[in-house]
Amino acid sequence: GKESAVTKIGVSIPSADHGWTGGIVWWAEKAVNDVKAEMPGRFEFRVVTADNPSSQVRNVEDLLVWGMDYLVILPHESAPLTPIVKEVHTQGVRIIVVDRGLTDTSFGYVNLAGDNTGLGRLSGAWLAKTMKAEGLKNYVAMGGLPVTIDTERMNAFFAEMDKDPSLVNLLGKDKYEFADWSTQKGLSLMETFLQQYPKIDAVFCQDDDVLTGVLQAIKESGRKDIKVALGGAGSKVVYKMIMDGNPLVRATATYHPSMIADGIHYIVDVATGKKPDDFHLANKPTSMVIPSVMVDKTNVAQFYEPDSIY
Amino acid sequence: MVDSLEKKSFATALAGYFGNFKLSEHATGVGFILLFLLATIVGWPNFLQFRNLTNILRQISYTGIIGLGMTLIIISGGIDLSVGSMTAFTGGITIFFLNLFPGDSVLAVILSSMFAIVFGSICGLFNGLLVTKGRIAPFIATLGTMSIFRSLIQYFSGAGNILSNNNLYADIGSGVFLRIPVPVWVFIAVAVVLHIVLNDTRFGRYVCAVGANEQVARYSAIKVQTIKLIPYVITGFTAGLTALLWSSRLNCINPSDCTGYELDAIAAAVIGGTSMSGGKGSVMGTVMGAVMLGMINNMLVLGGVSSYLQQAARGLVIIVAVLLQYNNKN
Amino acid sequence: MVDSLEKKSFATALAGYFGNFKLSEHATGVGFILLFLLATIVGWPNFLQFRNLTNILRQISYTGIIGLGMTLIIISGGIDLSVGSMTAFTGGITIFFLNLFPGDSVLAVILSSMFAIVFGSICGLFNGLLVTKGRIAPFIATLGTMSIFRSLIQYFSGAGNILSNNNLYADIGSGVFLRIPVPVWVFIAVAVVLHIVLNDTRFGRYVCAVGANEQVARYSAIKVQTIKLIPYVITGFTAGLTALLWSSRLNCINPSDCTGYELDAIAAAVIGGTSMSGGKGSVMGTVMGAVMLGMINNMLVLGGVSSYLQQAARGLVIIVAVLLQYNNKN
Amino acid sequence: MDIPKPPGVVPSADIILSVEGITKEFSTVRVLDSIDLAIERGEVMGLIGENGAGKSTLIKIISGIYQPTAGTIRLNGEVVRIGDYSTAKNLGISIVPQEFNLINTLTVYENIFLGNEIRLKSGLLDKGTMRKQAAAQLQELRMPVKVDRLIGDLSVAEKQMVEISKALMLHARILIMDEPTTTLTGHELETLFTLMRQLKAQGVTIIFVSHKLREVKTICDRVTVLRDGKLISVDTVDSVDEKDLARKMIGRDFTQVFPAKKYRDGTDVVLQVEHLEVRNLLHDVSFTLRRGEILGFAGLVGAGRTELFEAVMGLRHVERGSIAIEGKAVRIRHARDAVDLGLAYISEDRQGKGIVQNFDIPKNITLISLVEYVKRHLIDKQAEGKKASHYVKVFNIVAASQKMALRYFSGGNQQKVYLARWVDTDPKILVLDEPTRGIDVNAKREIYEFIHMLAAKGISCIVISSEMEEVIGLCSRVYVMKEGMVAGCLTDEHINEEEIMFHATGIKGRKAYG
Ligand SMILES: Nc1ncnc2c1ncn2[C@@H]1O[C@H](COP(=O)(O)OP(=O)(O)OP(=O)(O)O)[C@@H](O)[C@H]1O
Ligand SMILES: Nc1ncnc2c1ncn2[C@@H]1O[C@H](COP(=O)(O)OP(=O)(O)OP(=O)(O)O)[C@@H](O)[C@H]1O
Ligand SMILES: [Mg+2]
Ligand SMILES: [Mg+2]
Repeated sequence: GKESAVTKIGVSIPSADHGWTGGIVWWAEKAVNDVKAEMPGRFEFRVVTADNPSSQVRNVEDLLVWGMDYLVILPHESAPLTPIVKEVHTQGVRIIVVDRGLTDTSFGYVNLAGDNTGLGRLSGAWLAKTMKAEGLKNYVAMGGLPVTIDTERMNAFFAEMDKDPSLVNLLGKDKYEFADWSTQKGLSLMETFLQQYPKIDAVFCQDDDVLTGVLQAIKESGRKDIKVALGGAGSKVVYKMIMDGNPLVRATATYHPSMIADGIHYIVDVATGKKPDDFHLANKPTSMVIPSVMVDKTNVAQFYEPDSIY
Repeated sequence: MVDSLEKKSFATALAGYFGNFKLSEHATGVGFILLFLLATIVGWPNFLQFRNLTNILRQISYTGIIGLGMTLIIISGGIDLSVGSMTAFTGGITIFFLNLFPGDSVLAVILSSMFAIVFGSICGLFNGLLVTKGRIAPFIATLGTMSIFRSLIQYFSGAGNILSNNNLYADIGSGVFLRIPVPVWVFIAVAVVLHIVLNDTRFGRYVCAVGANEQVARYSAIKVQTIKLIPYVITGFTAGLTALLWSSRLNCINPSDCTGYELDAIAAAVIGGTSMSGGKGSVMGTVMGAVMLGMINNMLVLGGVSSYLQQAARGLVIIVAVLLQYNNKN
Repeated sequence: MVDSLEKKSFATALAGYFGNFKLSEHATGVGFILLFLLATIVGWPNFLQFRNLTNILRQISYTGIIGLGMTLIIISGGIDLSVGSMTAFTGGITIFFLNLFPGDSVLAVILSSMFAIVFGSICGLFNGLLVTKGRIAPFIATLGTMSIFRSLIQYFSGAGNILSNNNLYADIGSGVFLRIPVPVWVFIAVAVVLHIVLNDTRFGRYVCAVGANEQVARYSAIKVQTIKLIPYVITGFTAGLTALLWSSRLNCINPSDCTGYELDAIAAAVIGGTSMSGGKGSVMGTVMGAVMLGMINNMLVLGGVSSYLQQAARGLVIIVAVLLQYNNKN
Repeated sequence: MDIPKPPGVVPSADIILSVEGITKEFSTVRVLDSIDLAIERGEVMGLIGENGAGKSTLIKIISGIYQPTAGTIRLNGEVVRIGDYSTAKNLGISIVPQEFNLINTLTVYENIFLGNEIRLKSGLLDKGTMRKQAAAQLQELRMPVKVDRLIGDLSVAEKQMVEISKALMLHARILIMDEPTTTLTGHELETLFTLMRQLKAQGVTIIFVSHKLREVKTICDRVTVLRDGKLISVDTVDSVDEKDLARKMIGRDFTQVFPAKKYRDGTDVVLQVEHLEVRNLLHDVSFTLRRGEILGFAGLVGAGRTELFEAVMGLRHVERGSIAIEGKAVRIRHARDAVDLGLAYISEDRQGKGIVQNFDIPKNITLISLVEYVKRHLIDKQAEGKKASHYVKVFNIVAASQKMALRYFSGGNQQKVYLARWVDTDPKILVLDEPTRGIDVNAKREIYEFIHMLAAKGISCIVISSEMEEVIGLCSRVYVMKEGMVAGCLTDEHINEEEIMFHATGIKGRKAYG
């Protein structure tokens, strides 16, 4: 890296447009504050948020001008950010890419990947098993927004569900509605589903924020036929429900926003020499997957953190 | 030839029944009825269920209430892009306020309800002052406050959920009265009040005059700036109401809630016949516009339209609905 | 007293230099200079680097180019909310088209570039026809097509990235000529052309006339519908250009790209002094408006504003910039 | 070509334009009833009739703005279909419309050439040539307006001249002028007439609409009278006098326009304005108004009379000066304050500052006095409607329905509605700025009588008028303004054209500020 008294670390993340990205912002700020408190004056940080891929490209360019030595980035989308990250790499900046990988894998960076397929697979496997065990048959599914990671999750989910032909997706094979990762959309979709289908046994809505809306719709309808509601990502609220033995909410597959903090701590370790920085010179990324974990009553205590905002 | 004559006499006969009924003056109503029929067919048999209809009404009541205020702003010649952020902001701050009181206090719920409305109105006032005193184009002023409100509530909440500690609060938003959800009652009440305000009060008349021709209004001794200011306050008031209804329904607010409300609110008004260039519009039209938007969404899900194409279908139906309206007018 | 007199005479002297220079007519310029100074201070020393300045220019060129077309639409009394979706749609379809050709063919790149522009123009034409032939309020028509374009490209791509197989294509968008990135050159070229179109052609004159008063324009034998149509086509053209520049820069398109472009494009125009009620505006103002938006963003990153409050700061700076402008006007 | 002979027309004449059986209905209301009219090449044809008689409608049909319900138009003997204004333009017809058709955000020369731009070989606009030609045209009309000024900043008279220049720029064969002279006086009128004569000499045919019968007598060759949408007569001007024309217009005998002056020598001052200053527009203006008096304000176009009363009404920023009403000093910061003090000001700019185009009659009339119609916070629409009917009767407002938006009303009827709005505020002091603009002779007399009636009730009226005879015939005292100052105050026998002109042009009276 460049020789300077303070090390400059740029953090580029999406802005808080739903609960999970809100968590990303919170964990990024938290990690930055922790590091600052631990090693005052050693690092200078810039945490910048972007509400779409193009403005994130902008932000990375600006960070480069600012003179960052390290970049931690959680890309909005992989492809649009790849060229600029590659350019940053040629300028000698060490890079950690969190969550989504890049489309170009011919240069050296650390990829701390979230496990989208894992989330879908674990959710599907758990739901299929649970439904079978309880003799349940009909389910409905919701996705997030039509973007790549959502498609990965849903495909993996249906791959598991389709293994058992006795389970019926009420919307039709592999079909789902987009809930936009928004509570309100989840609520109104669930209201419509409840209207449309007189008997629903289970709901998969892929996200714990959406789950809040789904549960509200079920509660207000007074219907008792729904036995399982499965979200995803692992929000504090849902952990609490699992701990408290909510009959509907019994599990969630993690995809936790704290991964951005992991990324920041990783780069700090690299900067302080605790971890090697030779990944930079490699001609392919060093990949580390943060595996998705199925959290249920048995292990929820390990994951629940009351101070977290997500 | 004969055909058209017959049609005419039939129309005349109908017109006789309805007194001075003119199709052209009820274009929105005609669009509404056609859409209702379409939704009934596409969503058969679920669409017509009482529960489904009240669901739709509740779903649209949040943006609908705001749309009512927005109608006044648009008639006065302005626009407010900040309503979504303002609602989330107000809702969040209201829950903070609510949580200042310990336990499940009724007083706290009452005070917080009032707080939400007042706080929303103040946000609206802020927009209004930027537009009137600051003389900033409404589009830009409220584009700015849209970012500001959103950003502030994210800052205060640390971008996380803001949970209420008061379980009674939830009774407001999820309440049902005479089988109709509370938000729907509020929507109806606000619509009736604002309909009267627009059509039967001095203020309403002045809003139309200012929107139609500011100069004429000024020369007619109307306090133009005040008249332009108040619709923003009213819209803030409606945003406060929505914030109250929405935050209390889930008993929490996420700072990213209510994004895109502005587009739905404006769309409802414009579909309902309010002209974007100001000077004319109707509150009841906005009610119909909002319900039409709700029906479209409901119909697409019930009809099982591919989820990728739902947006496209939605856009198409909006365009066709408005197209039908216009062609009725001519 | 003496002070103000001295100031006055200095101002007069300056005015002498600049001929008929009137501060009030250069409000946008003044806002621009103030913002530039602020950015220089906040972003010291990085802001003034050549690389940073060209970065800003490249960053804003995408929405800036569209903003230039949007300026014409707004002057003509319309609005186009669909430009972001249209850009993503055009970009995606262009890459599909590009991939029809095997290998790294130059011909393919040339044909695809033309395709992008033509395709964008056709999308714009579609909007224009809805507004002129369909007589749908521009806000609603383009709100509809916003959904439609976005939905279609999501459908065609299955919500995944659309990657180009042609490596030469990337040379367009990431190219640099005389140390200035290609998109910036395009931005400048389009700005100059549209500036001339607006100020020195009959069409430009008519656009202003139609936007100011449609009726008068009609009584002056102006083909109002045609004049209202063409700005949409031009904006489609600019969206096609941006689609070309953006998709070729990354050599791929994601169907969720370019969201929110409409707000940036409109904001650039309005900050640059174009009136939302139509009839007046300037292309060069939009250029300044776009650069101002870029500077604000850049300044916030370089200045290290809290990530929660960046949006608020952005909103605030926009408001203050416009406020300054207005107060200069009076 | 075999030209069927329109009734009442000399067949031998060289007919350039003829309309046959033109009928126009709006929804079910018949506005024009089979009009047959033939116009000769190179003549000036006057077109007169009461407000709402259908003059503008006929003209709009000829220039393609409206389509007739029935009937045909022949140009040089051939049937033409004039689908829109650009067709009319291509056929060599141009129009000076009754309501201004100018773009406020464009400059004078841009408006003059709107739709008719001159271009360079490159296709770009030739601004230099257009500026030059526009300036020349305005020069010919003796109107010293800079071609780069924005239309929005011009006074109505200046706008009128721009409007005329715009029509002249088309070098049309048929020039239609719908009440072009309502805002013009004295020498402007003279230059316009000179110009019209020149055009006529060049073979241009002119249709001229006016309510000023003397003008019609002066400039026209023949005159057509419309009443209630029907063609009443076509005469050569020599064969009729003003009285005949008035009788034909209103369908009964018509004697005298001005009611007898009733002088009052009340000393009771209701309004006193002293040393009023408005930047760049008014300098040290002082005047007094007595109870029940009809006070005139005369002056040339641009003398600042409009600005003076806009300032008094709180519509302009006053830098210095004092206003006292009934002896009490008052501060008027907003038009509302003025209204509350019993002031009323009827603007000369009906379109821009007067009526709300998409409001109906009741809404327009009660716009200022609305508070009177509020019962328990709600508007009593019945009372509104009743009051509107009252004014429709008093001012004889011609309209198919009270519920029709004002944009569909004839110009004169719009003016009457506007007048009614201010009368309804029950003012103590009524300022009328060009009150009879576009009003027919009969209605004019009614308005004058109305003003007298108000004065008799003790209401003080101020009449600003560019029509010399109006000021002379109506007022007991007349202030003459010149370049933002009061040049003098005339009383009794001094109120005559000569004295007014002397003061207005600076031959007599106070000349410069200082
Ligand atoms: N578009 C319209 N819709 C309905 N009625 C109309 C329309 N245009 C004109 N009228 C009616 O036609 C009648 C004739 O109007 P017109 O403007 O031709 O009168 P005019 O003779 O020019 O009167 P003035 O001297 O007041 O200008 C009026 O009663 C008017 O209300
Ligand atoms: N907003 C403005 N900016 C610049 N000049 C103006 C503005 N308004 C009016 N003027 C000018 O002020 C002068 C006075 O105009 P005004 O209309 O008051 O005169 P007037 O005595 O009422 O004449 P008339 O009514 O006969 O036209 C005119 O030259 C006019 O162009
Ligand atoms: Mg007329
Ligand atoms: Mg005047």
